[in-house]
Formats: sequence, C-alpha cells, structure tokens
Amino acid sequence: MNELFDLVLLGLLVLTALAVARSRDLAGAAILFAAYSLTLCLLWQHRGAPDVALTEAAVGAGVTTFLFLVVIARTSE
Amino acid sequence: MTPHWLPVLIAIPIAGGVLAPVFSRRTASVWGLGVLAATLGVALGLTGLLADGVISYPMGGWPVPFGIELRFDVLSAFATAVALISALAIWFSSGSQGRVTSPEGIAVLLLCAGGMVGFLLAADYFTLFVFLEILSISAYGMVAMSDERGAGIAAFRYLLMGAAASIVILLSVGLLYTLTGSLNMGDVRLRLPDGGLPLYLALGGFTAGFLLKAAAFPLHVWLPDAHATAPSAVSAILSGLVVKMGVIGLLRTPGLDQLHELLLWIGAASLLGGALFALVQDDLKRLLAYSTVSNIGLIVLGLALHRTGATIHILNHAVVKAALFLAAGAFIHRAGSRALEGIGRSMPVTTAAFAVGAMAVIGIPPTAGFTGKWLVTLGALHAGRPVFAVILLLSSLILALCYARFLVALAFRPARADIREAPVRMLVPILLLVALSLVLGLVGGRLAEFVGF
Amino acid sequence: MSPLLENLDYVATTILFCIGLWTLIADSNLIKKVMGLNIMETAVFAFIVTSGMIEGGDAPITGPGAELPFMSPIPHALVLTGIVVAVSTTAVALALLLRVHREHGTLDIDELRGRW
Amino acid sequence: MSVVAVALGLLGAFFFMAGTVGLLRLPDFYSRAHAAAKCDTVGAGSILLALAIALGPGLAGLKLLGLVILILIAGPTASHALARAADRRGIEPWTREEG
Amino acid sequence: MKGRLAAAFATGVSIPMIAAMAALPRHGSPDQPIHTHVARHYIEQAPESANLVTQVLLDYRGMDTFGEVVVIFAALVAVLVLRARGERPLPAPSPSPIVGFIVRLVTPFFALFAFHVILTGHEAPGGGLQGAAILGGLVLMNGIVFGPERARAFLPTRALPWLQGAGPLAFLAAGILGGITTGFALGYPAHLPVLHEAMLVGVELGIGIGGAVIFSRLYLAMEA
Repeated sequence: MNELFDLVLLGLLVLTALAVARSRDLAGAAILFAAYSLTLCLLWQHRGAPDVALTEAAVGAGVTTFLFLVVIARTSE
Repeated sequence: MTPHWLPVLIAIPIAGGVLAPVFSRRTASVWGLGVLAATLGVALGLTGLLADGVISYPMGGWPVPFGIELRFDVLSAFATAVALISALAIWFSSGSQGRVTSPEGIAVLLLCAGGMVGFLLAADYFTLFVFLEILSISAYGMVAMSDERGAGIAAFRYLLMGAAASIVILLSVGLLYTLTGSLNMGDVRLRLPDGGLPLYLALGGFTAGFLLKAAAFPLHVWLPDAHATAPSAVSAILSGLVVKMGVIGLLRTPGLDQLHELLLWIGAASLLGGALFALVQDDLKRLLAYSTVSNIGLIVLGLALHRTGATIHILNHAVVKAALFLAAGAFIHRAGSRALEGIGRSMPVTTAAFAVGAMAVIGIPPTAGFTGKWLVTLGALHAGRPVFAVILLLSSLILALCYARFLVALAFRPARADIREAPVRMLVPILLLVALSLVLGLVGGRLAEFVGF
Repeated sequence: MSPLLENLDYVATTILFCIGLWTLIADSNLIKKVMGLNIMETAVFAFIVTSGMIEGGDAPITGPGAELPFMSPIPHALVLTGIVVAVSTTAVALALLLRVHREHGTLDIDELRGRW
Repeated sequence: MSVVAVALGLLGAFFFMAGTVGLLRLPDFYSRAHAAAKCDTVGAGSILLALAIALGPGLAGLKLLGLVILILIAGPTASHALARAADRRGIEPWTREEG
Repeated sequence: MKGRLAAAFATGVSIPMIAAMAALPRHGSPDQPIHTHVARHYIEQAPESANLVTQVLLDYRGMDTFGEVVVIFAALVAVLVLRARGERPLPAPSPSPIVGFIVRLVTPFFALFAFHVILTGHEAPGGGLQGAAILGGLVLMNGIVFGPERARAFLPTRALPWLQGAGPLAFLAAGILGGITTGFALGYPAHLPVLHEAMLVGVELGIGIGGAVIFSRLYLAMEA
C-alpha cells in the first residue's frame, strides 16, 4: 500500500513536470509548477522529511510561484 | 590561536558585504576598500604561515568527518589575489556614477569576494557548493551592473549556464555522499569506491560543471558576451578570479587522474579555439574575453601535464588579465566609446602598461605568463606528448598576432587630440598590477618551489 | 532490469532531471527555461532526500513517540539549503528577465535572435 | 463514532468525485469554478472532519478542526476572487441558445 | 528541428544517467554507507527531544546555513542593483471587499503561526527559514491584493538595511559568542544551557526576520 502511494506520486510528478514542459500558456505553466512542487512535498512528507516538505511548500510552491506570476504579469502586457 | 584566522578570513568580506547597504554612495567605496584591505592582510599572514604546513580548522569544534572543516593550503593562498584584485577594481571605479560604486554594487562585489574566499577554504563538498553559489549569484548580478544594451541578455545566459552547472555539481555532491556517507574532502577520498558507474557519473558531473564554470572550449559560449558587456572593473574580477574558481574546483575533485585524456583534449581545444576566435574580434574587450578562454585551456592542459605550472598560471593570469581589462576600461572611459583607434598616443602610460600586460599573456620571458607556459610545455615534452607543446606554441603565436594587431591600431593611427591620459585613480591600479606581474615573472622559480605539487 | 526496478525512485528523479534539462534547452520562452531549471533542481533534491531514506524509518525528530530507525537527517539539511539556493537563483533570473523585457520588449528566443 | 466518520468520509469522496466530473464536463468557466469550489469546501471539509472524528479528541483532532475552518474561509474566497477576475476580463457566462 | 535535437540530447544524457543511478546501493536499506557513517553518529548523540534536521543545520553544519542566508542576501542585493531607475509602479488594484476582508482577517493569525514555526524549529518540523517564507508570503499576499504600497508599509524604512542582513548578522554574532565560550567559531556551548538556547533562538529569529524582509523586498523590487 505504501509503495503504491509512492508510485502514484512519482507518476504524478513525471506527469506534472511534462505538463509544465509542454504548456504553451505561461501562467498555466506557473500554476502547474506549483502543483508539481506540492506533489513533491507530499512525497517528502510521506518519506519522513517533514522539514523539507514544509520548506518546499512555503518556498518552492509559495514564494517561487508568486515571483513567477508577478514577472509573467509584468511581461505580458 | 592561528587557526581562528580561517573563519575570520571568510567572515570579513561577507560581513562587509552585508553591512555595505548601510553606507551612503560616497562612503561605500571607502568601506569596500577597507574591508578588502583587512581581508588581504589576513590572507597574506596565513600565506606566510603556509611554510609550516596546511592549516586546518574544525568549525564548531566538531572533529573532522562530523563537522565542517576549513583548510588553508596552497590553492587557498589565491585568496590574496582575490582580495587584491577586488580592491583594485573598486579603487579603479571609485568616483564614477555607475552601479558598481552604489552601496548595493559594493555589497555584491564584497559578497563575491567572500564567496570566493569561502570556496578556496572549504574542505567539505557541500560547503564548497554553497560558497560557489554565493560567488555565482553575485557574479550574475555583477554582469548586469552594466548599463549597456544587451547586458541583461548576457547576464541571463551566464545565469542559465552557471545555474545548470551548479545543479550538476550538486548532483555529483549527492552521489558522492550516497557512495561514501561523508562530505569531508579528505574522508571522501579515503572512502571512495574503486569504480562503478555511479562514481563515474559523479566524476563526470563535477568535471562538466566545473569546466562550464571555467568556460573551457565547447562550454565557453556564455563567456565572451558576459565578460565583454560587464563594466571593465567587473570584467577584471570575472576574468581574473571567478572563472578560476571552476579550475580550482576541478583540482578539488577526487580522482581527477582518471580524466587525464579528457582534460588534455579539452585543454588543447580551448587553447587553440580561444586564440583563433580572439583573432577575428574587432572589439578590445571581446578579444580579451577570448584570450581568457585560451588561457583557461592552458590551465586545464596543465592540470593533466604539470599541476605546478597550472597552479602558477592561475595566479599569473589573474593578475595579468585584471590589468588588461582595467586598461581597456581606462581606454573606453576616455574615448567615451568602443572605437579606440589612435588613442594610444594620447594615453602613453596606459598603452605602455597594456603592452606589458599583452606580453605577459603571450608569455614572453621576463613577464608573469612565461613561467606557467614553460612548465606546462616541459610537462608535455616530459610526458611524451610533444603535440601539445606544439599546440601551446601555436596558440601563443596566434595570441601574439591578435595583440600586435590591436596595439598597432592603438598606437599607429593619427592621435586624437581631445583625449587625455587616464585619471590617477585608474592609472594606479593598472600600474600596480603590471608591476606585480613583472615581479611574479621574476620570482617564477621560487613560486614553483612554493607551490610544489 | 531488476536494478532498474529496485531503484525506481532514483530512476524517476533522473527522468524528472531530464525533463527539466529538455525544457531548459528546447523551450523558446525564457521564463519556461527558468522553470526547467527549477525542475532540474527539484529533481536533484528528490534524489538526495531519497538517498537518505531508510526502510520503515521515522522522521528524524527525537522525543516521546519517536522510534528508531530514523531517516538520515543530513540529506534533509542539505536539501533545505539547496531549496534556498534555488529560490535565490530564480529570483535573480526573473529580475534579469524583467530587464531583458524592458530593453527588447520580448522574452521569446526566436524574436531575440541575433542578440542571443 | 466510526460509522459517522466513514459516512462523512464517503460523503467527501462523493463530492470530490462529483466536483471532478463537473470540472471536466461543465461548459464554461463559471460553472466549472462552481464545481471546483464544491470539492474544496464540502469534499475536503467533510473528509477532514471524518479524520478528526476518527482520531478522537486530542491535539491532532484540534489541528484538523483548525484546518476545516481555514478551508471554509479560503476556498470560497479563492473561488470568489477567480470568478471576479474572470468577470473583469470579460468572460461571458454560458447560456442556452435561444430557439 | 531544434526541438528534436534537444530531445535527442536529453535522451542521450538520460540513458547513462539512469544506468548509473540504478547501479547505486539500494535506497532504504540500513546498511549502506549513508546510514552507517556520519549520520549514525548524529543519531546516537541526539538529545532527548530535538529536531535533528535543525540540529544538523545550526550546529554540525552551521557554516552551510550561514552560507545559505548569505546566498539569499546576495540574491537580494543583486536584484536591487539591477532595479531600473525611476520606473513607474503598476496602478494599485481595486480589491474585492470580500477578499480584502479575508486577507485582513487572516494576516495576524498567519503572522502568529509564522513566529510559532520559527521558535519551535529546534524541536518540531519548521525553523527560521520556513517561518521566513510564511511571513514573506504574508507580505506578498497583501501586496497582490492591496497593491505594492500596502506591502511596503509592512517594512520599517529606516531599519531596513540592518533588518535585511539580520540572518548573516545573527550568525556572525553567534559565531563570535561561540568562539568565546567554546573556543571554536560557531560552536554552541553545551555547558551553558541558557546561553545555548538563547543562541539557537537568536539565530532562528535572525534567519526568520531577515529572510522575511528579503522575500518581501525581492517581490517589491520586481513589482515596482
């Protein structure tokens, strides 16, 4: 059961990463990137790395996505 | 008591950089100079103590494999050059209104110097990576300090490639850690497995990452734009110091001997490729940038053939190339543009300094560049690979041609009456560096003894 | 085939790394390149965290209720530092992109041709 | 106790399912946002509640209740902000064609 | 064409990489070097109730964490140097009353939570940096909803140059204090429990506040 959960998460990770790579829409790609980060965060929480998961959620999915969105908004006028 | 100076040496420039934004525009340069002078003093003192052996310091008092170790060895002595050249670059640009002398600009310069010092002293692979990032991120910012159009793109390209290199290096650090369970350099060397795919991947990652940071030939594409568009004082730091960190990183890689053949050919390719590209440049700073690629090639070649020669050339090229870039900056400052024909007669002192620097890069005997080239050539002959000695001489000839062509354009065109000699604040750093390069050339033998790999 | 399956996690992180690398090289939009860089970085972090895993281990926090074996805490500490480095690089990259956009009015590599 | 928890969990799962189907099948932005909002509030809310009940009284249960409150605040606000932004952009709601 | 080439390159890189990765010691098994060497020592020496990750971060590998806070500081000054002179900020958005109310409502709770995360970092998951990201995110959220001016109001103008360096400065102070009490820079005195605790909390607070200011300023530098 545990392994299955990990496998699903890994598959999801590869899928979201591919989606980021293929997406033509920048804002969409930024949101997909946040989804990718959050999936990673779930994986790490499940792997017994709560500190890393918390940091990835706050910094990787939070601050980084914020910065991406601000820059996308400013450059697509 | 002595070892305490190791953390102090790292802390001085970094603390200086963190506090620099507190100062005003007028006082920031003075602060920067003071901080770097203190760094230089400590570094010189530690270098003097090297005769008694390598100095080691366990951070936090944790014994070696458990905590982070700092080590001051022959390569770390390069910290003196880091402090000196950064200080002269700040002096060179003091009083100008550019971004370099703004409090934030000084902060970036000091953090870059601090990152380099930390990189040189780290005896732990992850600490090495962290300080590599400090200096790289500051370097990206430094390129973008130029107001020139295109500097943004140049800095961004530099960032993409530099960040990719950092990621690969981090991956290799992770692999080494997985294989050995340790991060300390000495401990990793002891516990390294004999072979196996993961080890080769880690070695390959280190090599690719550090060669990219050092701008060796096929991976040099970011360098010319970045070094040519950056403000001249910054170019001096980038070309003289920052790219050297890649080579020093290679020297810190475990099992470098297994890459002998690869280093030979990459070195030869950069040596020749850089020189050939330099030949077709019309812009002085681009010429200097490509000549850096060529000299990095010499150093990489030296890593395989004659380590002492390579290490000496790291120092000598830093001094010489910084002098050349600063001289180029003085020309451009007075000319007001990149069109420099005939400016040589109006600025005789700077031109003379530039000529001596050019001789040093080419490797004409009494100057600094000669020692390293000579030792590496000897190494090639000694190793029974004369073809590399031939490549070395050929590239020196091509470089001589480049610089001669440029000096002729500089000196033998009608003089431009509206232009005066460079101001003192620019002239003094250039002359200091040129004098230092002559001294280094004269004491080449002693230097080789001191390095003594 | 069996080592591939045994170390499936490592293989998956390698695939993520290569997806990031592909985006970094192939995408014509500079913001997407930065995203590719981020994917590469997180893939390396995932590799390092995975390497510190231990079968049936607990999070490395001692206290009432915690049981051995613990996950190795060092990779976690390394990755924490790595995440900060990644966000710093991204911030500088995005600030540079704002400047590029201000100067050239586009972030597409094909429209920036000649200057790229 | 556990019956209530299972029932609530199933309810949450059902709402998630319905919301996902809605997200895929509904015709325009506003109705899809409407479906997604259901997932967030009712779906996640009742699953969290089920977990809190299953864990029984204690610190963990309290934390879960806090999460329920947070989700009840954040979910509708986010949906509102989305719909408002869409309206500002001039996205027209879908209506059945006349005739 | 270029896309194909890049895909071919990525595949070409991936095959040897995957082969090498698969040849690594099996992850998860307790007898591989990663668990038997340094990490085992850390776990055996672990105190009664502590977050070992924070302990590694602040104590065993404090130098790395010092480097880490210097890295974000370097990113901030690099971005500030890049900032264009005299650019007009975007007009402030007109926030929806509902969103505005909710953001105002949750702001103090989030700030409280952030400080909780910072201060309990050495016993539970969390720590200075995570708290910094939460605090910074709070400022970013306010900036996005109410406009950059509102976000700027969170930052004290006069103390800014000192606050943004709070992380490195706290580390320097702890390093010197440790040097005096233990004889080694960045050492934590085990024989003085009160000072030990105070140093840990001081460093965490420095990282937290300094990091939050840096994240907010990064956002402001890009927004305006």
